[in-house]
Amino acid sequence: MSNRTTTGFTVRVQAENFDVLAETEILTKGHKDVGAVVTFTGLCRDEGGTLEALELEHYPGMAEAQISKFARQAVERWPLTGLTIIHRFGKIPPGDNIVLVIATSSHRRAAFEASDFLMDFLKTQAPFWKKEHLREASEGTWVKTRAIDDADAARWHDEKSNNINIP
Amino acid sequence: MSNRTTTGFTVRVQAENFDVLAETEILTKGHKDVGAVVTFTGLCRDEGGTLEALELEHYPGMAEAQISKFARQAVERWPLTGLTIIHRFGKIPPGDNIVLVIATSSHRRAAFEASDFLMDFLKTQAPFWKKEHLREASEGTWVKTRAIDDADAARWHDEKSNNINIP
Amino acid sequence: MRIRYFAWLRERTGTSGETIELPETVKTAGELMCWLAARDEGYAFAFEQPETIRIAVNQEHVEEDHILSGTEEVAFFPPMTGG
Amino acid sequence: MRIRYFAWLRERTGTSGETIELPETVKTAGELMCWLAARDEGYAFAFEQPETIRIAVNQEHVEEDHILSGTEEVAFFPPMTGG
Repeated sequence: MSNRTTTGFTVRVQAENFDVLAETEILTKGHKDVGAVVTFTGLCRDEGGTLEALELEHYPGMAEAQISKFARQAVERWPLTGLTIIHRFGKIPPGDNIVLVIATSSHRRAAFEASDFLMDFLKTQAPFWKKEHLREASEGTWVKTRAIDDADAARWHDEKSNNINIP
Repeated sequence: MSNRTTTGFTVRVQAENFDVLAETEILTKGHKDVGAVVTFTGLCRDEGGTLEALELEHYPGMAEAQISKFARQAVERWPLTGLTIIHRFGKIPPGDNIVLVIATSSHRRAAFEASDFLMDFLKTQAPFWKKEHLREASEGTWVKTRAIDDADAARWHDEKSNNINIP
Repeated sequence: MRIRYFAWLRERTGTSGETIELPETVKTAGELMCWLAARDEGYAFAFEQPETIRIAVNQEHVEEDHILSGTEEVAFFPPMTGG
Repeated sequence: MRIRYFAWLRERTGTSGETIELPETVKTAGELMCWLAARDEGYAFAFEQPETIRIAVNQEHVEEDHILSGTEEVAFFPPMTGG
């Protein structure tokens, strides 16, 4: 649609924790066209002390492919200078990182909107499933989807572009 | 209006650089109700290599007061668990930090919206003025306001609340 | 054809994946769910509400009426809760 | 009354601040701008487009018609460009 050169992006799906500072510096050090850095970090809440751990199951291969699809849509839709998305899987205790989105751009609106957009789609369209293990229960419980997350994702359809495909 | 206890916040106006990681950890370490951390970092762009430095003038006292006013509006409007705003002044070379907003919350939407809101108001309502010193020019030039920044700030009037006062 | 199950579909079927020979009568992803549900109690439980189940074919989301011919991998899973 | 100037208002007036005795005839912030503009060329240049100038009284934004009585500090500055 546009003949602007689109920016590359980094997508990783991993069991290990990530380092927000190190990931940010990769996108900013020596990149003096960057005026705005938005980072979103999703953490495991302890649910008022009741949660033992979250267990994150994912579909290897499809997870990376889906996240990369949204990342591609984001760099096509917004004039970003850099984009990194990392999503963890496995058992995650309260207080630990789950997901990271870093978007950089010359001006702030692009970085805010792109990271907001990506989180909405990671919540509802990337093949990850959360199971809550509570301190007081022997069996884990699969986390239910929230209607608000679908509503959030739907916001990005109404305006500007048609290049987002939700099945 | 609501009887929810509002969260405190930290506002600093300083010449020195800030440490995004250290500031983030203050809001997250030991706070296991935090599910979402949004950080916005505004950096000095080099404007295609033409910029020597930005000079940021501010109105001491009023700068802190205005930022605190917006911070108070943000913690009243969104269910945040923490909020830190730091704005630098003085001479800032390309690649250096200018401004930091960190908003934490249980769910992501509050953290995204609050940080987005605060940046819009910092851009247009906090008493700071930027002067560009170019490599090739002996005289600095005051940065002009951008109509888009006023439009961005106006977004927050249309919905939800009337507790934002722009003169 | 390779079939994969995730989250509570994996738990209810008792397997994370299997390879099946697709019967001639099963054309679509929806028909495959019906056919699987008829296998035993665990599969019946897994597929008791097919409208809540998401389907991916060759790692792309598809609908129930998706034609399976030429498919290498079908996955069944609940609505996603990542992020 | 303390007056403060920022950015190009500071440069054009040649001062970052001064203390003045408010004349009886000057009631509002707008009238104060007129009165200051009449002082000399630098002030005239600083206040040549009063509609572009922002005003703060005791560190709160006010409009041109703001009554100055009881004011300790008035500040004049261009539209802000922080963030």
